[in-house]
Amino acid sequence: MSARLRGTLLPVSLFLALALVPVFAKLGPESFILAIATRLVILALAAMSLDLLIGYGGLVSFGHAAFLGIGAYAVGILSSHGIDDALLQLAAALAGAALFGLLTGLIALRTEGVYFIMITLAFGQMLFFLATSLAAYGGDDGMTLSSRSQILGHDLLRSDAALYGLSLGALLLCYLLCRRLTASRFGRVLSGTRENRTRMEAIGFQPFRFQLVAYVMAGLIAGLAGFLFANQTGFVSPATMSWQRSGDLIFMVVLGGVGTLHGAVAGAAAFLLLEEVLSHWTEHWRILFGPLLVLAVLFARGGIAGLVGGRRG
Amino acid sequence: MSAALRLQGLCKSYGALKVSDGVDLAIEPGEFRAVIGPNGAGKTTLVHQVSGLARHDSGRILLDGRDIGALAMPDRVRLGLARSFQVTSILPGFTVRDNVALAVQARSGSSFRFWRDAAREPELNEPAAELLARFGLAHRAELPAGLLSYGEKRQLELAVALATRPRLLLLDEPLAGTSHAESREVVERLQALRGSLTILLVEHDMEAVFALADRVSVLVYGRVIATGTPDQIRADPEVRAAYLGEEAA
Amino acid sequence: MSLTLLALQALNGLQFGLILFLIAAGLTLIFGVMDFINLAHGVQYMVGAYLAAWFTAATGSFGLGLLLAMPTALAFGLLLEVLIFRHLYERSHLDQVLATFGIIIFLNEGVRLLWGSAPLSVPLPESLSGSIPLFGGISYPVYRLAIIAAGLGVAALLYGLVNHTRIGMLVRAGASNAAMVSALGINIRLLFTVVFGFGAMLAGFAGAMVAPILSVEPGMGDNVLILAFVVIVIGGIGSIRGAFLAALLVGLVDTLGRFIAPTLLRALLDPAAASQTGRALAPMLIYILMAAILFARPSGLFPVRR
Amino acid sequence: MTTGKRTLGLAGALALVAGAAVAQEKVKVGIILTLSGPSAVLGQQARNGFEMAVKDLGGKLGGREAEIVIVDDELKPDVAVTKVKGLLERDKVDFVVGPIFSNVLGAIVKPVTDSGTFLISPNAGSSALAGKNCSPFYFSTSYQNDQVHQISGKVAQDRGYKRVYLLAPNYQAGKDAMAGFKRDYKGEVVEESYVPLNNLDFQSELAKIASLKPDALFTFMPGGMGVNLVKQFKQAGLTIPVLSSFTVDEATLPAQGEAALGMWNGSNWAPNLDNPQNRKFVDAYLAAHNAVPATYAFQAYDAAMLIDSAAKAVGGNMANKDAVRAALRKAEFTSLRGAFKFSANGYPVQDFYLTQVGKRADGKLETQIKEKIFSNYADPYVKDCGLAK
Repeated sequence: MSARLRGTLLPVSLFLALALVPVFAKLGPESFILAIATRLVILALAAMSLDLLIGYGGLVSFGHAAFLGIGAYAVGILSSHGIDDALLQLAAALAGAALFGLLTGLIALRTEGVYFIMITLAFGQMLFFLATSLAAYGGDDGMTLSSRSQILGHDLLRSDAALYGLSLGALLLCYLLCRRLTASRFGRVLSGTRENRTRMEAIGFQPFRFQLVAYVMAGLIAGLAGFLFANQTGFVSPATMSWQRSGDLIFMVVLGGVGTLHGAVAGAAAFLLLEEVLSHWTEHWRILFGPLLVLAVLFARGGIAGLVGGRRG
Repeated sequence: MSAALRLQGLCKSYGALKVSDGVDLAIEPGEFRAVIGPNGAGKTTLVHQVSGLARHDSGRILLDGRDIGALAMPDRVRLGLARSFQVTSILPGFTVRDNVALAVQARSGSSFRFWRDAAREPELNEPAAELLARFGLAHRAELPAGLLSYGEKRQLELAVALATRPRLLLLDEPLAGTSHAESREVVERLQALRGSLTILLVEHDMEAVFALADRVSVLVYGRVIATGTPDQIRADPEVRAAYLGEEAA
Repeated sequence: MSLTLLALQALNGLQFGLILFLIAAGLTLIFGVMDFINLAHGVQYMVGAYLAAWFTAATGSFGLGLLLAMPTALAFGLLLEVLIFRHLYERSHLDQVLATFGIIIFLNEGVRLLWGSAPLSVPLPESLSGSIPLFGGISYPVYRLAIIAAGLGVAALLYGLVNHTRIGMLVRAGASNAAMVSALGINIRLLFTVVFGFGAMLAGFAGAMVAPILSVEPGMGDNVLILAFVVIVIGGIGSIRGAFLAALLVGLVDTLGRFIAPTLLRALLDPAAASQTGRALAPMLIYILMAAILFARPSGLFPVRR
Repeated sequence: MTTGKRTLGLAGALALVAGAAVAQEKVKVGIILTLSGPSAVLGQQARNGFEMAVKDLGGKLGGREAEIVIVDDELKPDVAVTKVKGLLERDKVDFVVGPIFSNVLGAIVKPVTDSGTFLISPNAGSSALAGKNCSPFYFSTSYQNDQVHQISGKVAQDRGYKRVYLLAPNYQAGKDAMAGFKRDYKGEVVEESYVPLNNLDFQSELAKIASLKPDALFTFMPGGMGVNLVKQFKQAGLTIPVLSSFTVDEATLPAQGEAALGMWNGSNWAPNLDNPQNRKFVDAYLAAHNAVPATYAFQAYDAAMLIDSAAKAVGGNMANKDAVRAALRKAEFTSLRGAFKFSANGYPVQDFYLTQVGKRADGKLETQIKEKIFSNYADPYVKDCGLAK
């Protein structure tokens, strides 16, 4: 099989499998299967946006869940004020994510490497503690949404299948967008900076601007994921943006294979399904889960995408 | 006539060590100038300061009469300055073509384009292909640059520097570490460039320096002690004492 | 009252900072010398606490428990190094993060299987329990003073080791340029193992020291790990001196900030709003501190590697 | 136990084909508790309590075979939502019992009650669910949170404490605790001190307490935080009375040790509550787990008994939701706390006690009832609840 074919095999089969989920869900406990699959797709979306940063920009953000939280809180806060319209909520989610990304990016991108990791963690934690202090919106306990977002006044998302469809559509759209983005002029500057920043400066690029735009874009996608996340759980709380969640997202990216985009989807799927299956099997599932991660690192270089083949050239 | 590059009283020190101690230098447009000097004379630091990778403490750097001392490296590059590095600096994961195409991109149009596949843009690929052909790398175009031989990497670095269409090219020991055959090839390329742009070459290889340079400046302990044609420099007793003498001994 | 209270809180901050330093010292060396991100450093702290609890229960003496916990924590650290970490030094930071995260998950669950979910109790040694009067009619627990003394002692010891011994010289050289050290023909593997074991033991020591005052429970290392990372990043990775100052800074800012922030805000806002804002602000303080320091000095206070 | 029970695909399809009759064969209960992380011990107590009840009932609920599916909410609200959907959709449970923490409760209450399944909380009891957000599908075998804190406030008031220092973690339940305390306490609050959630070191607050010299300390410090606070409180040499809720209980006493002796606690139950069923329960729990049960265990035990009584009343016909609800409302079972009935909002009307940490004959620590503070106390939020009596 040619490398190119192998490279497209994984993403195509991944998306095909995800597209078939609603069909199979009809055979079993439909809404439960859809709930798991929707959660998977949404976290995959967030992880993929993080891969844009890690895999292409070399920017390991340890505060990415903050964007997820912003998207979720946009839904929660607006809905608690009686604004249920999906478009308004989405607009608020994206605007909030963009603003937060711009402000924190301007500061965080002054640093590099592990210092970047930690400063993004710091911003994530600040937002986390801010959310816990929002007494009007449930503080630590968070708040339950009265209903899912309305689309043009219709409760279209009430059906689990519709929400899943919307989430999967968003994932596919963002995936294709990111594919284009990474191959574009912009994407090449971004990857070039990851490989050799000095070289890029020496041919006249100012990496900071490109990294900032990428950081904001990844934030926007994660904000979108947050919007969907709130609709899926019907609940918004600071836990959405805990540092553990940011960590989970990094692990999904690494597990799936850094710098492949679809790897993040595979990583999210592996991470969540493993957790689901193992935790169903034994209460002490973590005793197995931990070593599995270690083994994955030691023996599966390049993550799942690397195993299946077709690493980026 | 204004110089293409003029350095006035350039000073820089690392702690107590003065690496540039009032360097004055003027290079005419189209001139091929070499800077030689013993190890630790501050040659590479000089290139760093001119290119903007390192900041000078005092003095002025004038590119075509304009003071660029306060500008960051990318801004100086935009004004027509390009450089190579002593330790090869390329993008190892990118193909050879993309290394050059990216440099072409830096000079042609906006890079804030998010949609079109850059690998299929003729306006990037064609100039890149032309440069690769000039540097004998056409057959390597699809290879990841990290897999090139050492000499090829040095050629690639020259191609990348030229792809930004500079008016002033700074070369930091382009022959360092090359084999005899490789170094001859590089010298040939440089020979071909003579006159088409202003070049500042820092180099240890005397044979190459004297073959290529219009004029040679000698840097010792951060100071320019002599400037002249290769013949004048060869004959300068001070230079011989301070520098060539040691080398010959 | 306010001044004595302030002094007491400073003492608390100092004690908290010193505990953080014990953990951060190993972390910054491991990171600095080996360029290895060890998330599992926090569980070494937990393991130290559990070992101290276990040995104390078995021997009936905290002193003996501490004495036995030290070499066991060292041995455990070395075991992990040989079995797993050694295979990760050459790998990317992300691989290291994932693998060491796996170890955290495993060990947290492991201690839960062995000792149960309920927190364990370690009784204070009789000689160190109780408080002694300090100044202004306020007393301070003896054991806390013992922690401060132990922390300062270890800091002095480390300072001597790093600055005045051959191995310390190698460690410093390794932190600024690892390739050079191995080029000198030093057995870098052995150096790594020594540094690793030592770091693990320090973290274990910190865990054992806090066992009598804090609850010994699964996952106790996770939040501490984050704080330790904050410390080494503020201090500059690889710098013991930086870790020491940053640990004290974080300890003091966190403790005093919680105490002073509402009081200061009360001057600006009405009491209810001040207390509300103060509460929201207090847990953010160290993160604000870190962001501000990194903004001004992107490589921390004492950058080692250039 | 059937943790790993999977009734995916085929069974689900069968149930659809065969209609309700097949699904009624067993009584299915989904249990969602925090079983991992630092707070797992609370969930384990509840699980043990529930399992003991089912064992005492011969593995049956209401005479039907009991099928129990236990899941771990990991103390993450969004994880809990997915897990609870699994219980509802995949396992098609008739009852959900859980959770321990109120933030998890807030996340799962809507999916469970919206699906027409009964949710029985064995611990968490938020005021919103007692008042305007009450649901005909929600019952609690515990209490409304405020009530427990109110005990301490009442005691402080009755004992004539002039100055009290309040200490709680900085989150919603902590703020509720302080509000609950202040409901009956009219003296001076010298300081309302909030510490970050999962705070480890209380030295700073203890120093403040020492300098302010209040008459008493009221605190709400659940789990590991309570362990730290109690140990450090004693080490600091403080001797003022400590009134508390969820700070000294049988789940944390083993770790707190003698430092907790004499501390006060508000509760609806204690291991030494003197009635035959409770004596039997405590002895059996001790025998099985070598630990003294805490309220989590007792309330889960009662939850199982409640389900048993309802299942019995409807003859196992779980499909008739109204009948099940009516049966649950009646609460015709012998509670470990003695008399038991529900208020209109699904919360118990019960007695509350002041308890104190003391030593048992076997040397273990437990909370012991000292005084009854409230009799047949229904929480006041019921007036905001639209459900008819």
